[in-house]
Amino acid sequence: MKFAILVNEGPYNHQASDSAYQFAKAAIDKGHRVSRIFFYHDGVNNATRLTEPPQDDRHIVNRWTKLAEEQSVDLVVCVAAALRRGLVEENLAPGFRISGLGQLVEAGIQSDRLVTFGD
Amino acid sequence: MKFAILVNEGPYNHQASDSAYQFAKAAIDKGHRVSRIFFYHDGVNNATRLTEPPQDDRHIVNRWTKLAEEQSVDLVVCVAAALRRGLVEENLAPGFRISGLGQLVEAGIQSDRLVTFGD
Amino acid sequence: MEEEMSGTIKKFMFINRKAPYGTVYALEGLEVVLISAAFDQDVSLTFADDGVYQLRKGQHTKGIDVKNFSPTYRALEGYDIEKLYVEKESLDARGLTEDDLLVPVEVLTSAEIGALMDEQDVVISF
Amino acid sequence: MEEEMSGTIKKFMFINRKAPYGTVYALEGLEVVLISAAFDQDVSLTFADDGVYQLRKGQHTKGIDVKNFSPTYRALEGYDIEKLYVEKESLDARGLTEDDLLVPVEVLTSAEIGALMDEQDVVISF
Amino acid sequence: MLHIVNKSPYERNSLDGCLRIAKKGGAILLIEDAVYAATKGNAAEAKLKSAMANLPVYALSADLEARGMHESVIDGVKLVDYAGFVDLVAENPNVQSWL
Amino acid sequence: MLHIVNKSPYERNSLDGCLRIAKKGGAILLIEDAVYAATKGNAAEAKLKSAMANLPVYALSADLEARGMHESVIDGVKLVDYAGFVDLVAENPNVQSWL
Repeated sequence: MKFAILVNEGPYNHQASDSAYQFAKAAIDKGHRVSRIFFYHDGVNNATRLTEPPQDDRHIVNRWTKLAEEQSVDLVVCVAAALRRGLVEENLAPGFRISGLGQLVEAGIQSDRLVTFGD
Repeated sequence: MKFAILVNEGPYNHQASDSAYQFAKAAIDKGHRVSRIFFYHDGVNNATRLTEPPQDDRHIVNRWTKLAEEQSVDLVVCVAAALRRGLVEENLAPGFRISGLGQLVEAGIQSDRLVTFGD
Repeated sequence: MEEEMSGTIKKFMFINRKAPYGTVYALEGLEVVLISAAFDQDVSLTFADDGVYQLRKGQHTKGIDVKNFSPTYRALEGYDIEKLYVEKESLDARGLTEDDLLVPVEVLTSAEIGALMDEQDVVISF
Repeated sequence: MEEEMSGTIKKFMFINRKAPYGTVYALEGLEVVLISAAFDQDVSLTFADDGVYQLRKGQHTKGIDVKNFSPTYRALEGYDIEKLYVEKESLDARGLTEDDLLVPVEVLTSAEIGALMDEQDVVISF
Repeated sequence: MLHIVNKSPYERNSLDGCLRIAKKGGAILLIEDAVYAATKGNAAEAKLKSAMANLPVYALSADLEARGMHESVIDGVKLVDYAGFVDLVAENPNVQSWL
Repeated sequence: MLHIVNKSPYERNSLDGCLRIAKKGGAILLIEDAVYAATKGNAAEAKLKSAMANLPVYALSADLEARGMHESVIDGVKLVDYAGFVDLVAENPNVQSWL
């Protein structure tokens, strides 16, 4: 089955991005395809390359980058939400791309299920 | 009277930083002193110089910078919270400084009132 | 739009459960709704819980220095987005009636909204 | 610490009203509490509403891949932070008792907590 | 003590926590989405009115206006602007935000 | 339809909204802080039990364990891991997250 995921909150502050990652990983492990993960609202903050969490904590941003590289998941950051919050090409982590909201609607059309994680 | 303010949420996503700004401005207009504004949790995202809100919207980050410059308000971003969220010297807006959590406790000790704005 | 999408019409429901201004979800949710109009899908909007406050007449945001986006709900018709549902139970609990709202809506019971929700292909909640 | 601060002892109360893990407030709130210990102030912690869940015994976070910070509450005593208050009404509503908590606390009624809160110089809520 | 509440009484339990714990002699200020609690016909109206017997309740007028609720305010709730908010903080010996 | 709830039944009204609107034939999955609703003696227990007559209720075990609540689960609530979460999404024709 083809899944798309919507992540509405930033890393660390809310569990949303953790839950979304665990869900994506489990879906892939079960043989499903995660075609796109769309980051909206504060969710755009998942895409900054500048985070430096404590050594003994998970690195949420790097985890997404790795997922994109190893599983060809399309990580899309909403441009309008990103501009409001200071997420631009300059601080964008590898594996993410910035694009329009149409990519979210398209994901809804093209995938079998769209699952939202937020606050 | 000497006020300190704690801002716990990022710009645009929650009204907290708007309310904190309006409160600070009103306090100064009434002749009080706002000695320090401390940014914690997602509040650290108020300090990024990379936001580009729509033209017809308020520019929350620039508003803080102007307040710091015109009223000598000490804008302090918590270093631990900032590292988790990708806020570092590289993307820090003018008027803000990154420092430790002790600055929050110190603000509580040295000010007459500490007012918190959050989610 | 890609080739594989041509002809696909899905039922999209956007559920609004948050009050305006206190958080950005109402505003950014509306931005998604507007974009969805370009995709020729079967789009509906549901307002429940504090989401019904989004449609309150007479919003004046000058005092909080935040943009008043409530006129945009009136523009939805121009985008051919005409299915606006409001949950009766949520209106009642807030002392509001249809007359308090700034656009014409269809007031439905919780059960009716539940039934409509069940029929959707994609449900996005803000 | 600056000269003007020497000798100043204020009553600081940290109020914890959020469950752990779903949001970061509990963890980052605890970080403030630990720092406050270095300032020789009169510090107390209150747990009310979902904040009482922070003290639940038996937290195992491996499955969600998030750091288990609950052992830190046991370390508070070593920082001379010994005033931990838990609201009885919040425990009761959640089916919890003192035995379910991982540190010794003083269980107080809402009214008693309200009275203590009134006496504080600085109240910070997470 | 000034108790500040900023969340809708429907969405969150912060007003409930405040009303349970706040002591007589203090004051309550409703800002942001919490101003809905100060409007007529809302489900929290009875709770708020009963609290008003012990504590004065204020609401921030700019937040009521933004939400189109400024003409629906419950009798007895006092409206303040941001300057009035500052005064409340200054007049009360301490302050708690019910986040 | 799968209804996902992620907030504590005390802090937010999202479980209430879900229980009011969710139709028979669907299923409810409690994740993150919403797993507290699946634990014995909590104030939402009666509501949840009554809902279980019409809809199966699932709870994410990793979230229960993180919160130390895995031994307090209400009888009849089914535990799932992340793989079971994926199965629930796949088995139900559509999904709504009650944010």
